[in-house]
Amino acid sequence: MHVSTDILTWVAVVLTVGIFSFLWKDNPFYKFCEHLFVGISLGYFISLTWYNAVYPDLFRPLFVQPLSEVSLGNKLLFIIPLLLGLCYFCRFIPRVSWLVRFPMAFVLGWGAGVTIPAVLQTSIIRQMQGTFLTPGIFARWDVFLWAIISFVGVVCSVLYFFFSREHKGALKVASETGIVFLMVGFGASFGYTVMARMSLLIGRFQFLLRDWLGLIQ
Amino acid sequence: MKRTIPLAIVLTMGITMMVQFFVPHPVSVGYYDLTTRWIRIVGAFALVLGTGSFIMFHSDKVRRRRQGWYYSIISLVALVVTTVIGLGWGIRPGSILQNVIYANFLVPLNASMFAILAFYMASAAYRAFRARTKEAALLLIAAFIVMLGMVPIGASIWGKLPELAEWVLSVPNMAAKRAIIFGVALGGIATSLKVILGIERGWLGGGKQ
Amino acid sequence: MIPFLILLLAAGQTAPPETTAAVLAPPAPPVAVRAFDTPNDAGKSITLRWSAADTLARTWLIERTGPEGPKVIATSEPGETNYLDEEVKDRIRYTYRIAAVAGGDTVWSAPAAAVASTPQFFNTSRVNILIAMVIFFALVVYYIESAKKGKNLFVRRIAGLDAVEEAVGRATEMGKPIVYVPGLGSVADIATIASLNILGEVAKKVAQYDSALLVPNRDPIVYTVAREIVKESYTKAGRPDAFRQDSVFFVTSEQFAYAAAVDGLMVREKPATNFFLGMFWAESLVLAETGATTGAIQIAGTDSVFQLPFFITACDYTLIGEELYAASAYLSREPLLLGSLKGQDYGKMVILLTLVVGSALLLLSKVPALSFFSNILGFFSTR
Amino acid sequence: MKFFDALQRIDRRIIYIVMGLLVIFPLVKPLGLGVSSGPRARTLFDAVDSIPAGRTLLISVDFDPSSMPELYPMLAALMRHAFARDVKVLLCGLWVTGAGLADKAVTEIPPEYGKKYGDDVVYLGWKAGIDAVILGMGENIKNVFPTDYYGHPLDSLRMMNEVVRLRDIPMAVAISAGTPGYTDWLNFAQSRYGLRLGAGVTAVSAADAYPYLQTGQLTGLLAGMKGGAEYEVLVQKKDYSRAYMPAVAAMDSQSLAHVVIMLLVIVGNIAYFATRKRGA
Repeated sequence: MHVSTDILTWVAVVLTVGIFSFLWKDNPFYKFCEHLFVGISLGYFISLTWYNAVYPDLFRPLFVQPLSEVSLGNKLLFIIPLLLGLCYFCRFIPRVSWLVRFPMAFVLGWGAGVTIPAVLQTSIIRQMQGTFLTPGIFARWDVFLWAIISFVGVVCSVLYFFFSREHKGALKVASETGIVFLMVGFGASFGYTVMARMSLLIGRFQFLLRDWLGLIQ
Repeated sequence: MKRTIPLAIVLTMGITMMVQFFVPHPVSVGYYDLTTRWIRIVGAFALVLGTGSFIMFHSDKVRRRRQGWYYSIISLVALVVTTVIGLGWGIRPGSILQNVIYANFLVPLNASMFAILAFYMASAAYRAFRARTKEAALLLIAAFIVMLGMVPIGASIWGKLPELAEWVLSVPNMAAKRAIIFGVALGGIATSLKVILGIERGWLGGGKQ
Repeated sequence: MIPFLILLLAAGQTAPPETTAAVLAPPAPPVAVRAFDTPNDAGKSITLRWSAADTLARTWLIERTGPEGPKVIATSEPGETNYLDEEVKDRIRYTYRIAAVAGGDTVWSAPAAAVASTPQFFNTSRVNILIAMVIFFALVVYYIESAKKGKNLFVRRIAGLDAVEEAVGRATEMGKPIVYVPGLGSVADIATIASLNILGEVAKKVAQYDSALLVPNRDPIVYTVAREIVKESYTKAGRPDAFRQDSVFFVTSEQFAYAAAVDGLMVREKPATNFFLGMFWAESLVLAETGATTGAIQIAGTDSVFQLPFFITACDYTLIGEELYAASAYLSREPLLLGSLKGQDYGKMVILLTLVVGSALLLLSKVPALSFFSNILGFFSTR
Repeated sequence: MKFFDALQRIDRRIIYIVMGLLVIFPLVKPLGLGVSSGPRARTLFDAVDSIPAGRTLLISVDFDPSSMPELYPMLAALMRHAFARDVKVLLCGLWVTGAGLADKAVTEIPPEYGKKYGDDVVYLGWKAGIDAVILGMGENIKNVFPTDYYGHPLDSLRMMNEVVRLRDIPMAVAISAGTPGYTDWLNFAQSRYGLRLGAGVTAVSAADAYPYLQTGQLTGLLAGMKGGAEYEVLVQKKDYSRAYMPAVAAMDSQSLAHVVIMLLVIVGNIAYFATRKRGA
């Protein structure tokens, strides 16, 4: 066992222990880590946003690059997002705070327009294509059985989300079958996620035991 | 003016972006690239809203000496220091921001929060994972199968367990996920359509009509 | 005999014969060489297709003849029988030919018919999406219109929603606040929009009962909207003076820093009720477990399938997937929301019907006489 | 029946401590429960094993420190496998936050096999733009990365004389925690340049990768810590490495943790039903 002498490792250890201490109870040490986390994360985000979006996409072409590289027309095109972005500042000026709606409208409208066909393509049409029963299922008994079960599962689970009728009679049977599938699906997700999170916890312990305490290799 | 122009912007952007999807012509591709870049820029400015609110919230707490106000100082100092380091020395690999702030502050904080989840899973498993109903029992059984099938110990209990776990994941689980996706997708499309047509106006803040 | 054959073959080709050292038979040139404008694209692209005539060829050479004269543009492996030339200009005619290469032999095919590349105005491979879009839009608009005309639209009871009123009342009795987390998504996410609608209803009840409300936010725009909505709800409930500026606030954009802060908030404020409605990722259980330890009633809802199991286990009531969307219609009884919910419901029925009928026909395509039904699947492929 | 009441109200901190100790214990003292490797890991292993000595394996480090426990063991095991067979390793990355991890691997692993930087291993670093980077590497790696991560011009690195573009590389493995990641390598490198591609992914995203295995677009897949452990075992079995196997050690903890969670559920349920029956 040889304890690390690297100051940065110690910082990481202190922060790790600070967060874990919340499991015991809320305490000043955790509050310190929590507030530090909040501040650093926002600062990190601001830096990334500046260097990954604002500077290369707006500031550099608009103010830094000479006209020989970016034509006047193109420069003028950058004025639009600049103005829209500046509208966000109006939120802090009560008289013109409604100007905030302009950039929001732009972002929302764009998002909605892009979403509709994209979702239809990936989540509806392509998923439907994958759900159809095809003659290929006759190849083997197990393939056939699983395909039928999957198909029934999809149909019944969709019926569970049918809100326009009271679930009575046949619809009740179908939606109850649907719930069975949904619950098995959630159980599977749970089991799967337990595995992933455990891996992360183990990773933290490996850090503490190896990088800090030097207890393992 | 305060409502009509935003609604007009939403309508124009929504419709042009939908049309764009079906048109492979270079003009349409160029329009997509241009607007995507604008969105990135405008989206970046939105951080102003958050940062403004953040500074006001915490400085207000400090000024009025609210409970735990000294912690707010930590948040504010952390924000200023990180931003200065980030903007001043850049974000490239090897920079102070990446090598010190990211690797030794953000990563352990983040990973520890993530790892705490494992403990919460344990307590949730003990406290709330009850086979109260037959649905809950099903959830439990499926979770057990997958949890055991995923680790070596499962295979040593029963050789077929990994296979069974994979079956649960690929047959009933897949069916349930698909059903949810259909519903969620239709909901998303309907909402987007309502936003474009100006029927959904919650985002304007204040009054649905 | 063999050299003679080679000479004969080579004579038929336009390439210079390089057959002097050949001992083995030279490869046959590729056949059925076709060049055509790549469909459904932005132009500047020509697709080549050919078939191998024998198995001798080791590589293919591709030659393009344009205004600058002939030029070998690519070498490709023998298994490949198509090539995408993306170095052409639009509206200029090019001819192509392809050679089979083996040993020292290079044998050229006859040139393919001249072709020019153009951009297209409509992507025909996306017709299916357009059709689906039209059907679904029609359904949604139809039901919204009939809702506007005052038609009574039924929505089945959703377990958990009745608990909302009770939860708000409980907070008042206990004199404790309500924490409302509108998810971690952006304002473009439907779960967030649904959550903001529900927030409006909850805030109205909170204003009526005179309880306290805390809304921590992760997205700056969601924060702005949430603030307006809560303010509006207080006004609608006739208590505009009771709205506190700092009850809706922004925390940070970082996922786990946000979770850490909300955890702290719940432990310190000991809320009577927690709402977790909207988009959630891995932090769902961090929030729900911490909330549970403080003894709050918890109502959760999300459309994120990976987080639902955690909410289902750790919370008292959970809105599953679409139930979250339905909830905002159910609570507000707003005709517009109800109408659109109907539209979605019948959209799902269209999908189910298509799946059942389509599957039946596809299975029938096993019968040789009905094999044309197998084309159905092709209709659902998109690019 | 007081026992069950007490059991029902057990302090959650006791659960946390039990859980924590049981996860730590096997890390310090491995139980040796054994890891058997599945077909997906073996496919990848065989593919890497068939790269001729002297050729190059490309590894794309597309993850950041937060998924390090799951993915870093894969990177280490792959590099050990390559070096043991005298295959050269070229590293690059699509994640800016992954640079430190690749750097760590390049400093720590090659010396174990007496391999030298520049001759047997090169780390190109990170460049902005995803498709542009991959497509550019397809044409000429030097155009995208004029220098490596450490600032050496590529011409000065002997290994880079033989590796000019993606076509000179027989196989690549993308270790990715999300997007950008192996899907970008599939879309831009695999389909265009016919690059043979294997992938390493986090456990949560493994299911998304299965379809690509079925279609043969991916040659082998390592999923999560278990995938890393399977690969470590394969590498050790052929005697390519005797290094500490972090993922294998972690699998003991993982097994134990899963068992603990299940026991907690069972005990919790017994207590619940015992107290309920009495109440009814």
